[in-house]
Amino acid sequence: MNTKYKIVKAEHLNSDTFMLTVESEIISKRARSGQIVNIKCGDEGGVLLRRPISICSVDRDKGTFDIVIQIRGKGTKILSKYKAGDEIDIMGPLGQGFSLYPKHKKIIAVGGGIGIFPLLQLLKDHPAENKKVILGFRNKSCVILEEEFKQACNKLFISTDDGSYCDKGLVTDILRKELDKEPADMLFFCGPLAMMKVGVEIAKEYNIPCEVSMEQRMGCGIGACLVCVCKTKNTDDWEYTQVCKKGPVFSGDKIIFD
Amino acid sequence: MNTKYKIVKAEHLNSDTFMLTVESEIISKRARSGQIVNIKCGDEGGVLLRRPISICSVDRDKGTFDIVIQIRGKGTKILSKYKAGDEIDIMGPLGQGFSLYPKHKKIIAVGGGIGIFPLLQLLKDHPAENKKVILGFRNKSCVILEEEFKQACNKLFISTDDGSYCDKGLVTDILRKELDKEPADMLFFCGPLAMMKVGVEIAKEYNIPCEVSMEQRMGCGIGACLVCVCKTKNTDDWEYTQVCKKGPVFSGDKIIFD
Amino acid sequence: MSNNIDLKVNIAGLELKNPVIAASGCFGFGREYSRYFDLSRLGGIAVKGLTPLPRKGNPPPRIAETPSGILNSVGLQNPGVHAFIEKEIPFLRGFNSAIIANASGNTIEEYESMVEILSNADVDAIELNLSCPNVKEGCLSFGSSAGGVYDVVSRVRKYANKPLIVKLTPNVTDITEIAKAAEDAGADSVSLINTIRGMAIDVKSRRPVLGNITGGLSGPAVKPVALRMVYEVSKAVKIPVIGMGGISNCTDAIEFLLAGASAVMIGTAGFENPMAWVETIDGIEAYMTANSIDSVTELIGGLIV
Amino acid sequence: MSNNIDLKVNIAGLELKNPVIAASGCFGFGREYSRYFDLSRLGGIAVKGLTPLPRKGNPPPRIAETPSGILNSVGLQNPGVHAFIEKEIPFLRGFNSAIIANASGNTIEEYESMVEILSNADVDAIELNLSCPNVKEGCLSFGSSAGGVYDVVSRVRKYANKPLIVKLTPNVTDITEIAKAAEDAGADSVSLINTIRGMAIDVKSRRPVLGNITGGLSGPAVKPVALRMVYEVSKAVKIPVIGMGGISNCTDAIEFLLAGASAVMIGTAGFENPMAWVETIDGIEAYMTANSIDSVTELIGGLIV
Ligand SMILES: Cc1cc2nc3c(=O)[nH]c(=O)nc-3n(C[C@H](O)[C@H](O)[C@H](O)COP(=O)(O)OP(=O)(O)OC[C@H]3O[C@@H](n4cnc5c(N)ncnc54)[C@H](O)[C@@H]3O)c2cc1C
Ligand SMILES: Cc1cc2nc3c(=O)[nH]c(=O)nc-3n(C[C@H](O)[C@H](O)[C@H](O)COP(=O)(O)OP(=O)(O)OC[C@H]3O[C@@H](n4cnc5c(N)ncnc54)[C@H](O)[C@@H]3O)c2cc1C
Ligand SMILES: Cc1cc2nc3c(=O)[nH]c(=O)nc-3n(C[C@H](O)[C@H](O)[C@H](O)COP(=O)(O)O)c2cc1C
Ligand SMILES: Cc1cc2nc3c(=O)[nH]c(=O)nc-3n(C[C@H](O)[C@H](O)[C@H](O)COP(=O)(O)O)c2cc1C
Ligand code: FES
Ligand code: FES
Repeated sequence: MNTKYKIVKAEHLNSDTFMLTVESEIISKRARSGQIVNIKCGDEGGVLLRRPISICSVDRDKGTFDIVIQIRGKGTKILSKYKAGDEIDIMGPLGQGFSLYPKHKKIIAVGGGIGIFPLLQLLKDHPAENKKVILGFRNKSCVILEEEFKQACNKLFISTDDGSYCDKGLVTDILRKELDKEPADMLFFCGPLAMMKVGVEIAKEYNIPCEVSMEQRMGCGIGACLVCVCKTKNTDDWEYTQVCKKGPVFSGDKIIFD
Repeated sequence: MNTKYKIVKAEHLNSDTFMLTVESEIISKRARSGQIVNIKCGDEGGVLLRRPISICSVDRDKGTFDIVIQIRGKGTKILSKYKAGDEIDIMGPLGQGFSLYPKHKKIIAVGGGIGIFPLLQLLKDHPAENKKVILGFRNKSCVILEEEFKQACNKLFISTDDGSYCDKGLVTDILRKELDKEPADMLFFCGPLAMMKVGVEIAKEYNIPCEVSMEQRMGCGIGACLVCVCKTKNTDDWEYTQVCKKGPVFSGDKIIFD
Repeated sequence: MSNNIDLKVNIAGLELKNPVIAASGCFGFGREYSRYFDLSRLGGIAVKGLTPLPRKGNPPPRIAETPSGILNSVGLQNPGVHAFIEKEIPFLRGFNSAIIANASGNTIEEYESMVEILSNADVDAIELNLSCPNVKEGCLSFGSSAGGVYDVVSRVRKYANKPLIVKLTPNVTDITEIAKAAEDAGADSVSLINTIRGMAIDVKSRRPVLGNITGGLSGPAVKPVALRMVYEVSKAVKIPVIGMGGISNCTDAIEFLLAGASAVMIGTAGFENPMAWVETIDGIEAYMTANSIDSVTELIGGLIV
Repeated sequence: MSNNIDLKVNIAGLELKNPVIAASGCFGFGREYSRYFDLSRLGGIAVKGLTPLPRKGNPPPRIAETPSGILNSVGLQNPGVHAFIEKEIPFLRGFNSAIIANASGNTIEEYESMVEILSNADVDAIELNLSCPNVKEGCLSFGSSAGGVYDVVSRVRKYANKPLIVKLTPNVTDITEIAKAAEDAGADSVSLINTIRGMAIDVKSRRPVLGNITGGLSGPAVKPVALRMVYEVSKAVKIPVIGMGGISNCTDAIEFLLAGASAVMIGTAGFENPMAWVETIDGIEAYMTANSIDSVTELIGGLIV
């Protein structure tokens, strides 16, 4: 199976975040929002594992998709050196994406940090009439993709940890305020575990279904090695479930945050 | 200590051999013919060790030196990707070079394969009046640096294993013929072990001093780890001697070829 | 490629169409990789480690990357041997590739029962895992002494009606002693190495990276150690040896065959390259063609020393 | 950097100005690296392994590169302890860095005599090498059993008038047992790990790459194994532990300190980067500054589990 694709654009969004646009008829056709791709970094310094990255945006006509990557360690550092024209080795799309139910007329997507990326295509694809999105960033210089999100939703809220841009404070506080103003049919969360945990609690409180996108270090990326698990409920017990295959998107009430 | 230098030229000489011209005031000033440099390849695929490469030619005015590298395995493959303008990490010059005695009026240098490279600067630097060089290549397509060698000596002999260019046969046979015609004061050998062994025997037979340049896999490249040894004679016994520090050039009668 | 090239190997009566087997724990029950290539290409498939009852496994994170290697601490998460027999064997039998059931237990009795159950199931061989470093009971504690291995293997032997492969741990002073104990107790083959116990620390949080603190090292980093052990064990025992540990490509696989392995398993390499198994098989065939070797068995133990 | 930062560590009475030591066998007697940096920067220098008489060592090739690691089979080539005392100590004393004499022998008597000789020589500590995998007699055969280690260490103990560090092999089932035997027998400190036995094969020639067939694996590849062993041993013994195995930079070094090492040694990394030792020292200092840590001793064993 071919896993080699061409990068048609490589662009830095800020000092430590960059976007790659990759040409792939097959991935862009199949990709559902919330799904991931698993990228080979090259084996500089003996880096073996692929890195899981969310599909941020898809252009199904052009047959391309965008991923946005924040430099964290060795692997993402290597990926940041890719240039337009380079070949990149990508497995995907993998895993389960967000649920797009027509009955959900009003949705709110909440994202923080690198968790904002998969929400862009979610907003583009979701059939809801009213789409709000709440994005949290560390500070002003971290704010990216603002225009793209604005275009993809009805209302965009931004908060920064230090208040250096827009609101100061937690995305979940903004969510609460919005829900107090106007109910929603579905909530989506993607970001730090602590944020998603509070998010799921709020959803429960307001009795709204929700989905969360989980993160976990991965091995195979396709469900075969059982290293990428998170704790989930089953009928009368709990189990460890593969984030790569059964997730990364899970129903909020499935996850055991402990 | 700084070990980073700039590549000013990178050129392919044939399908698997390339030349790098490196800018370094300090190395080009200090380098003696026969000495080596130890080059970091980068750690793609977990390649740790530097690779020892002979100094092929030095331009002391410009402050640059040339190395010629044949692609053999992982390390040399990585090195082959370097381009002009890139930075390269080089330790050197290291080891002992060839002896340049004014009393040696007539010299013959014999090289085979990658062993021809250090002979170029030897011929340029040697004060002898009469310099002959005998180079062996696998076949016609392997013949490189012919013009450069021609300029640096009085007489150039080339042989190929298959006779596809110039003479067919062994460089040591040509050496024997030349010595039968005209004596020499000093012989230099660099190439496959088998060739150098025969070379040293011939030198003994004709009672001419000689030097050989040895090869061995290296660790530190500076004499500290004792991995790069070859067998040498000492007063009434033998010992293992570091090729990187006490060599690569040794007096022919010091080496035990067994 | 040429039809004259014979890739078949025989492991104590178990005939494999080629010497390349998917290593246990890295290949699930084959389903996921069946989208990437035809599983019938493989000599065999060693399935995820099975236990009598389902096991939850260890808390995440379960993987850490290390230079040219990975640490894992999965801890034998599996649906239990009965679910395997019901749901996975029928799927795997859809392919023409040997099924090797990898079996673990907490006690000798559990090992006995596993071998009995699997002897009555439609699998081609049983690989007794006496070497998982990620579980507290059983396994490694039996596997790290010659006496322990002898006890377990001699006790389960009578229940086994198919080739019994004993998987050895490298975390021992002298692996040849352990291999000999397995042979003496009636093992038909030994497979090695399982992972080497290791650890990773995150200096930012000052915590271990793995939820289980320690894990098992695999991947190219361990290859030199695995190769040495396969070489030593092949000389020490008469039963066939299955080699693994860091094999990523055909060159690596051929090194293990030359060192004395009758077949090889590949695990970690598949994470980076899902075609690693197939490319290794093709590569061995190409090497044989280039070197005029008719049967892969000529390579086994062919090291010139 | 700030003067408030204290890098000093104490290994059983041996005070080191910082916890970074050059590992034995990778640093010769310091001469070669003295052209690259001021040897006084180092906490200590463990010199090339010494024996009573000069040793020729093993036939070449003595090194093979493996993924993120190297195999070596030098086999203790050295000029003998007397030549070391005469020619090398005066040179090394020109620097302000602890001298650690690494000592081996073929028999217990040779170990005794080495310790006696070195106790009368101007060195700061003795590192008893019970772990060289590349020699036929002595060393590893003593070092791979708790009984063997106990015997040698208790016999040499009475001759040692300076800190006695026992260097352990990782090629054992349970390194904590070996460490405890060393402690019980009177060792002042243990250092670990020496190399892991391994092998490399050249598929073109179908021969082992090393002249000695097998060798010892070192470098980043072994780091996870070394770190795990240092963690386990630090918990098992009360004497200070010196950690090594694959340390290439300050992050690696800090991991070993957190795991419980009181000091670290660096060997293989210097081959790629002759400034590895100095950069590691500077990096530890920078990490301490960034994390407001005044004394490096606060890091030792600071892992949060
Ligand atoms: C489902 C999923 C979707 C993701 N989507 C994106 C995305 O769209 N954009 C993006 O920039 N990043 C995304 N990530 C995170 C990304 O995979 C990690 O940042 C990356 O693997 C780190 O690799 P590294 O080599 O740079 O870091 P490493 O050197 O491996 O580690 C650096 C730090 O990153 C953290 N880390 C390492 N691996 C993972 C991992 N698999 N998951 C989470 N944290 C990790 C560790 O805590 C470590 O401290 C996603 C992760 C998952 C699991
Ligand atoms: C003193 C000296 C001077 C040298 N000068 C030159 C030169 O000017 N130009 C040039 O192209 N090459 C030169 N070499 C050889 C060069 O160092 C090796 O070809 C190179 O190290 C191979 O690295 P690799 O990663 O490509 O191969 P690897 O993947 O490491 O191995 C490929 C093959 O190369 C051989 N090899 C590996 N390391 C060495 C080594 N250190 N010495 C010899 N053979 C080795 C092995 O037999 C192996 O089969 C010199 C070597 C020495 C010791
Ligand atoms: C994620 C993971 C899970 C594993 N699970 C098992 C297992 O269940 N049973 C077993 O015998 N070995 C297991 N192993 C060990 C492998 O089968 C193999 O022995 C080891 O990884 C070395 O081979 P490799 O380097 O090719 O991966 C596992 C290895 C990994 C990486
Ligand atoms: C070339 C070489 C020679 C070595 N010689 C010795 C030695 O003489 N005595 C000893 O105790 N250890 C010796 N060692 C082991 C190292 O001191 C160290 O324990 C091991 O290499 C792990 O550390 P590293 O990964 O930082 O190299 C040697 C290692 C190498 C690579
Ligand atoms: S990464 Fe292998 S199962 Fe998810
Ligand atoms: S390479 Fe270390 S002594 Fe020569």
